[in-house]
Amino acid sequence: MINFGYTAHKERLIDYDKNDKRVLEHLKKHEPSVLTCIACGSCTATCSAGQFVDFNIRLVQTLLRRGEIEPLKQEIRKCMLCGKCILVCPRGVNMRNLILAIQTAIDKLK
Amino acid sequence: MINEGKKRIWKDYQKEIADDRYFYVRSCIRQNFFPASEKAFLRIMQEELKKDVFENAAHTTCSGIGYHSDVVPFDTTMTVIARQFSLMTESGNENLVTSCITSFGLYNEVLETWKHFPDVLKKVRGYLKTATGREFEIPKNVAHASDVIFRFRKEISAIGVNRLVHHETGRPLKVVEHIGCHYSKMFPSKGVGGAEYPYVLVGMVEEWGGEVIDYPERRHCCGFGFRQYLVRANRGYSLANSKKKFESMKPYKPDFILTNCPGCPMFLDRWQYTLSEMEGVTYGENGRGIPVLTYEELAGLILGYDPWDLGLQVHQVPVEPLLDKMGIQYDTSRKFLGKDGQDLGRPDAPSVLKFF
Amino acid sequence: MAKTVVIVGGGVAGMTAASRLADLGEKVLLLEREEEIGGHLRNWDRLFPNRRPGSEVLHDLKETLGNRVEIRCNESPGEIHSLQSSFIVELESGEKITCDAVLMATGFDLFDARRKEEYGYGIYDNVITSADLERMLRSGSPVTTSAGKAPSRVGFVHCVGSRDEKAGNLYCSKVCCVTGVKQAIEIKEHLPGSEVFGFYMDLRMYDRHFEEMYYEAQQKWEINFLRGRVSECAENEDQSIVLKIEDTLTSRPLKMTVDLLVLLVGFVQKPETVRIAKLLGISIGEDRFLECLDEHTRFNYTGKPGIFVAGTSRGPLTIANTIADAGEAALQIHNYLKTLK
Amino acid sequence: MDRLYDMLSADVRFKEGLKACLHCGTCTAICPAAEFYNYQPRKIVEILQTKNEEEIEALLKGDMIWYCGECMSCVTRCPRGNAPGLLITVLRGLSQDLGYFTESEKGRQQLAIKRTVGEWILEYGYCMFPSEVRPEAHPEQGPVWKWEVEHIEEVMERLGANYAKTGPGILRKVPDEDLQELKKIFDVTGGTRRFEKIEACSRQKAEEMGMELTDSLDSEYVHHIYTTNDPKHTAAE
Repeated sequence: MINFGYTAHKERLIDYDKNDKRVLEHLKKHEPSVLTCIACGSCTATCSAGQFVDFNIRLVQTLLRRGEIEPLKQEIRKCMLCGKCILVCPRGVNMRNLILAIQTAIDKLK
Repeated sequence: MINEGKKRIWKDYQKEIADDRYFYVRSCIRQNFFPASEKAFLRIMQEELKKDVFENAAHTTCSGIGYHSDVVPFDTTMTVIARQFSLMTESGNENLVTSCITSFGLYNEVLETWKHFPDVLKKVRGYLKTATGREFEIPKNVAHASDVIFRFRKEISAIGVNRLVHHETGRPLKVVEHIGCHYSKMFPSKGVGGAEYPYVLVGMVEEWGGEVIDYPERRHCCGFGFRQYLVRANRGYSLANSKKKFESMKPYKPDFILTNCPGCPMFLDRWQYTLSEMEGVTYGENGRGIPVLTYEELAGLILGYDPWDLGLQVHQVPVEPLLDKMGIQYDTSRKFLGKDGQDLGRPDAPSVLKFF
Repeated sequence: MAKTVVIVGGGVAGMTAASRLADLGEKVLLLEREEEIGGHLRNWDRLFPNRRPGSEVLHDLKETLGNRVEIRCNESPGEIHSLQSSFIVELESGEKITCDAVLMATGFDLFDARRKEEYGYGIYDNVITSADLERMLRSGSPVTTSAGKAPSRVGFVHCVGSRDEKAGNLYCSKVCCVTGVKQAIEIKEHLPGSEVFGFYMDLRMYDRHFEEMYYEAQQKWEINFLRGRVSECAENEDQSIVLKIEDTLTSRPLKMTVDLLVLLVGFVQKPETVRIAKLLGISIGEDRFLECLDEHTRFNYTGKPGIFVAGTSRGPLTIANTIADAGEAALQIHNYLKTLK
Repeated sequence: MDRLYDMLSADVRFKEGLKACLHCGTCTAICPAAEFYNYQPRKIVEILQTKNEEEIEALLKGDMIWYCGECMSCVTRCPRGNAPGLLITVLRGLSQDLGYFTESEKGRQQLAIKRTVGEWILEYGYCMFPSEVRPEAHPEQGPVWKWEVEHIEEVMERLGANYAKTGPGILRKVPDEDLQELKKIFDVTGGTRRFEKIEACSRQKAEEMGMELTDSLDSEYVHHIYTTNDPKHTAAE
């Protein structure tokens, strides 16, 4: 094999067909409010953890829905579970419970 | 796929292509990597079609690769292009035909800029005058060399001796066409067939008996990306884009890839070799690659030119499987000989990609 | 032959205005190009937001109209000549009708989706428009792919031909968002096992019950909305459609395969309306819709005495808005006619 | 100092390329660079639209503007007539003219391009020449290219070129008087000035980084910028 000094870059795109939607399916049953997010960003705006670290709690929703499980695992770790997001959500999404349920689902579906 | 729908779009994008008396400007990449294609273009135009094609020794690069890798400013590139126009004007010509797609795109971009910003044109006239004392006229017609071959595809077919069909089974050969991004993505009306379903190569393939395959990543760039190939650290980008195309076209089992851009055939050819050495993958039949042709090489094969006169020996992905399907005779022992039959040795065989 | 008012177009606006004018005792001639009155409503299965059958509304409109006005189908004006304070409408059949006022209720055309070449309508078998889907739903036959199979994944592309300078239409067509949500729900009603996606830039759920329907679509029907304009479609070997968007909420490109892709086509002005407008010397906006004298207070006036406008020939409107607009136009025409007496 | 936004706006390509973005993502959706770099053309337009000087300066000094491949696929699709690819050309130009390009890893690569393609244009009248595409620097060109270069005159003769000779034809020697005209165009139009700027800024940067930079392509600094590729640019393995 020849050393070319580089390799083909990895794709950054979301290949939806190949992604794992099992966690989402689990969540639809255990925290059905997951369905109603409109990506308004109210949660991110008020997020306690987001003030200190690079954390966008709105993205947790989005990654979950796209089946992007690896980045999702990284993101949920950053949540402080303070629950402020629940107070501001205009669509009644229980983000705090959602994050706990995601962790449970990931552990269960491993 | 509903072919009628494409035909309707093709009808909307008819462009004027001059009939004769072309001022020809060459391509840097093609002269380096596919020199015989330019040779074939002139042979087809002058000997077969009896057209006047003028070339001037004084013309240079349009500086396009320098411009698109951003080391050459726009003013400089516009003035270099103005100088090419000046040589055209000086030789009494008004129909410009470019061998290069980057050039073709740039000539169009520059002409559009001048149309919208007459002050810029005035400035460039001043630059050229100061630098060289030259003046110029704007060409009446700008075409890419593939437009010209497209225009005469029926004439070529009429005098051709080979067809794009399997010589034993009569099956139309399956062709993947790849259009250079700068052909019509910026100005859809400047390309035959527009930007989404360009017809320039499809028209040739259909006329010459083949069948075009429309695969999902057809419109995607080959990945040249100028600076993305020119600097080694970035080449993974270039490679990844071609790889994406190969993986998308592979299930359709194309007999070959047809291109109209200088860089694309080189990359689509070389990256197949690179991927074979790097990842052990090949995209053609039985450990071979998918042959990649320029439109002049293809026209030359249709006209019965010797494959080694067309420069098919300098492809890293061997084209012999295609020649065999078309029933074209070739002399393997002469593949790597010099002009007068001198022995030049032969290239090393790649370790994965089947070569000999 | 003398008539008080000639209404050009027998769709929702034309039918409504004709009824109201008849209520007010005016003598009306209603011209309809097609063989039947009803306009686009004839082709629509169910209506947003409550998903009642369109035929009910059409029936209501027709019943209100009764036979109080003269209706000519398969007929449209060739020439219209302005006199001192009246008009001569020359029909294509050659007949000449004198009237005191003309109401332009010419409606709209759906955007020709073939013009968004990158979506492949008319090229890829499984790319259809919202109107095609409506026809499928109206026929009562199951929703299928071109191969006759039930689609397991369906996508809806918002803003096709709207909010698009390349298509020559910078404006929003207003009703496609809600139509898309309605149709997405209908797909789920027909095919509960399917996955349904909407690709949008903004969901403009501006009217009463619209936002609630969007909520229902998400919560009850589990319809997925992805924020990103579809950039390109291509056909796979099995004739499914692979589409590319930017998932703008993650800022990453996204690729997805769907079995059926529905293009939510917007409103465009009819070329015929532009021709008549030029004939009458009434102004046309940059968006080619008819201009009115004042968008807030005098929206049925064209600026040319005796020539009025109602409905979607002056811009995208819902059915309910069209009916309100046409009613107002009838009243304004009635008031105008009084000034002539 | 002039505002950066005004300097960008002075370029006709900027006027052509920046209308009003509605963040629909049609550009990023099909952008080859967005797929293989941590990059979105939409972000470029978003930043420019803010006219925020600090953000524009960060853009000019950062890696982001160097990811684009200038394929212009974005131009075909934008529903608002923006041309992110064209804006990139203006940003890259200004980044070099202000000497900001050496602040980023990808920007520093401009020296390698100037010293190859840039200089070949003036030396040969072509953007490249076979003797410069050295097989050892371009293993991806494969054994056939290596064979070609080893027998360049014979192979070019076989293929019908007029290799390095006078008169018209393929890879002919471009006459000296024409090369001089090309050089004068570069002098008059700012091409030479850009080359000099790239050299001067790179020398300064090399000194800062404690690397050797001579006129040779084999200098430590050139080698460094030609081969360094931080994993932050791309998706994780």
